[in-house]
Amino acid sequence: MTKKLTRRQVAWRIAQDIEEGNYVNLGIGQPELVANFIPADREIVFHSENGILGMGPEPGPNEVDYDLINAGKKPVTMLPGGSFFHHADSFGMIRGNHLDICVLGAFQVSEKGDLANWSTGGPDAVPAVGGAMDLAVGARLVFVMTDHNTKKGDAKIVRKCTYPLTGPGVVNTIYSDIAVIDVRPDGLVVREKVPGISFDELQARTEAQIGGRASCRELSAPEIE
Amino acid sequence: MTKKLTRRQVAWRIAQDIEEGNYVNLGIGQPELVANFIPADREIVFHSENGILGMGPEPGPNEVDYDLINAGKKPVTMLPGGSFFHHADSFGMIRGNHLDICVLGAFQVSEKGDLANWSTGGPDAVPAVGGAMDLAVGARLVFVMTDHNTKKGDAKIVRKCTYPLTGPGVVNTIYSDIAVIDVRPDGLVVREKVPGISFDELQARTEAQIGGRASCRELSAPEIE
Amino acid sequence: MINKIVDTLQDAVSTIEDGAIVLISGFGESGNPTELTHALIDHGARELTLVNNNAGNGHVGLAALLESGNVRKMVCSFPRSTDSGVFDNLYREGKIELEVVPQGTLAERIRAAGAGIGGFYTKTSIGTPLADGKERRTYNCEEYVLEEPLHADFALVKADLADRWGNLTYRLAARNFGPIMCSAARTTIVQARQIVPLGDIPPETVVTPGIYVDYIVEVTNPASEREMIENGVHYVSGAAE
Amino acid sequence: MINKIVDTLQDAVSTIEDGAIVLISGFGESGNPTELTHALIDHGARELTLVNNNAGNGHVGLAALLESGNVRKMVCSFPRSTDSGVFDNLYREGKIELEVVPQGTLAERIRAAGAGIGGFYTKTSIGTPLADGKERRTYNCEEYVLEEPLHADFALVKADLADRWGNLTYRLAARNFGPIMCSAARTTIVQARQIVPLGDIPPETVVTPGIYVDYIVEVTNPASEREMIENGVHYVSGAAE
Repeated sequence: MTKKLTRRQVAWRIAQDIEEGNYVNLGIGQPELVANFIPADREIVFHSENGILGMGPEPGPNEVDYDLINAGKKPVTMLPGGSFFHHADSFGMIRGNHLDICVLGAFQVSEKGDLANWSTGGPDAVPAVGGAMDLAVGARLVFVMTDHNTKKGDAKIVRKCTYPLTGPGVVNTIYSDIAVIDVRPDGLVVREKVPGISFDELQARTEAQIGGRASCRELSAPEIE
Repeated sequence: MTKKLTRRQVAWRIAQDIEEGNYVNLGIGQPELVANFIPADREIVFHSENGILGMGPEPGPNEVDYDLINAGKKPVTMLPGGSFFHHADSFGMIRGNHLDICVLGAFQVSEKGDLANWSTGGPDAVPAVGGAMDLAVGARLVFVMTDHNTKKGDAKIVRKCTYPLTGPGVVNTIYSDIAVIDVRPDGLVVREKVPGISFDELQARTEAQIGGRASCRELSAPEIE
Repeated sequence: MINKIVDTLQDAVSTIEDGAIVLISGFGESGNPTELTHALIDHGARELTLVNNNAGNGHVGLAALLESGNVRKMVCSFPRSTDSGVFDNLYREGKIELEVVPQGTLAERIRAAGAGIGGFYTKTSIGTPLADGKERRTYNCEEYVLEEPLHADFALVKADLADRWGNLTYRLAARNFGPIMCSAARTTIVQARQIVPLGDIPPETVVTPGIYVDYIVEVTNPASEREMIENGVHYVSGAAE
Repeated sequence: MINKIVDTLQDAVSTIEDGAIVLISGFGESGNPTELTHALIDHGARELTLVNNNAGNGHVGLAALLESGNVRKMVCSFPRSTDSGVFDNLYREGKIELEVVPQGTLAERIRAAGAGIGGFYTKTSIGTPLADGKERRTYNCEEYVLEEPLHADFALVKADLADRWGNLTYRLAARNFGPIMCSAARTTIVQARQIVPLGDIPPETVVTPGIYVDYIVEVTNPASEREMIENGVHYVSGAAE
């Protein structure tokens, strides 16, 4: 039986690949979970697009201050050593390749690392892009956190994105609920997959061609409530 | 007899045209004298390229701090309300048309308001431009403070600059030791001239064509030691 | 004596004319000049173009200004939110024009306007529909798109401390768009939580130098848009109903 | 634990390699990282390209580095000064290459490198020989010239306070080129007057966020170049004679 990871387990898995001293931006929504699973011995500096370095955990109920929110507009706290700066400086930091890692959600990722995560192209949708395009081109490493398939079972890891792109060739690693897949110059390579799913089954759930059959390891995460 | 102004009197004359609340950059050298003659009832904010707004007078002997210098690298003081910023912000302020006035020296000014003040084009000279080109294009009004003629008697207010330009069409008003001349779309217009020099004599000392014969007023300044 | 302080919100916004391009500071609900925005609704200037990261929430502040019918065009990076119905409806009914700009490009275009830059190249949006029709340039083997400065007639900005010269500081992350918007507008109008004597803000900690500021009005206890929305406030010109 | 503090000036500059492009902060004698510059002379990296507003004074700091013979090219806005004989002689003898850049363009090119901008348009230098051969563009009926970012391998910067994350403040007008140079170099090396515990610098008053800084060394009583020059100091590798 396929033992797919919960979202919190995917967040845990991503957190293991964030190294001591990294400057990290966590996209709005699911990627924010990653902050909860950084190993205790690693000091990480979290960036938020609205002009913060050194964000700490969620505030307690009496500490909430709506002048101190993250890009997702949720209240946060500051660690000692944090700093504030204006929006042009914040995106200079992003575009100028100073962030080590950003973790983003995705509608689709292509075999070339193209990312589509801002628009499904619907004629009625109000277009909204935010900082995703800047993060996609700016961060040294772009990690994608996503379910492997849509609720309807469609592939999200595709040959070619059908949705409008956020950025071409920007993704480095895809962390799904069943696999960790690196985007390499010669294509997608499965680094890890969950037990109970064969490589062929994984390929069947992935529209893009995947490699790494021989070398891929087991993807596992601790039980997280 | 021509009663030409001393440099300090020219500085005084320029100071009279600086209005309450103006943001002003004084070029290195002679233009710095202008700060001494601002009427006492006017509050002016002085800018320095190296990242200062709100410079005050020269420090007393015990107040000198070489971390607080102006663009001419001379020690200055700060007025209450002053601020520091970095070089990119300082020149953004200049280029972005936020300064009301800058006062610059000149080798030559043309009848179109072209300014040449950074290089005499000599083959042996070490080229050096500093912030002059930014100030010339950035300040809303560019005042030139200059002797009317060179020591050899050559015209400095010319038909066409022969020295390399600092900026084309940038000068608004020329304050010389014998006249105040505005650069207008239709040419140079003498606003004031010192007593004892006829308009024809002034024209003879000015290579460029000058107008304003009928309307020009007397240029005078108080005695200044 | 330089004195940029004005007594009332009404005085502060009184020169905003029909057709103006107006920058409005804030991100989420930090740094929003809600009181100035409401004063602009009362003032009644029409056919405005607004620039903000978002497009308002509930029926207060920016959303109320949209709802007033006085806005022709919205320039922003992310108009959608959980409570952006006012904008959504105007947009779907074709009653407002929308220019979506990536957030960093929006910030840099505003900064460029303030800093006298006549355009800049960014990698952001290359390969996406938002780069369509724009000039490109290859630098260092990578493709960049040309973006133009975003000049404005007015900026409405919320600050923390201010002095009579217009020097400003900001609280925490409420700084966001304030400093660059102050620099990019022909006329900058600021609501500050507290006006302090000249010299009280140390020169090393001034965030916005006064040169960028034209009018300051003190709003000691600025409203929380969140609380107003939770209380069902609909701001309508002249009266909160 | 993040700790960017190193014990010695020698450690701080030890990775600077031959051929490196090195930004050096300072204007006049405010903000010069004199001790780091002397350490670079001792370190002995050759064929350097240096970027500073000026080209050194006397025979100390930047001038001493030029005099060491290890500099291939100088990028600056104003190489001349009353005491810039070292550079003047090298230049007249054809022993050093010079790129003169208007001061604001120099600052903006450094800022662009740090901020991921692939070029920008400025009016500065239009109509002058310094715009010769450069791409142009008309924006809003005015002509602009294209300038490219100025990326560097290293920055040597003098700060006032620093913490172990690399957050920095600067004294008075010594801020000048520091913040933008920190952002534009692959590796940024800072000498700070005082290293303080993390959290001692309030987050609103940090001028350079630590993300831009790699190494910090404490130099409690930095030398005054002026005093050294007045005392006739010639800095030579390994010994001040």
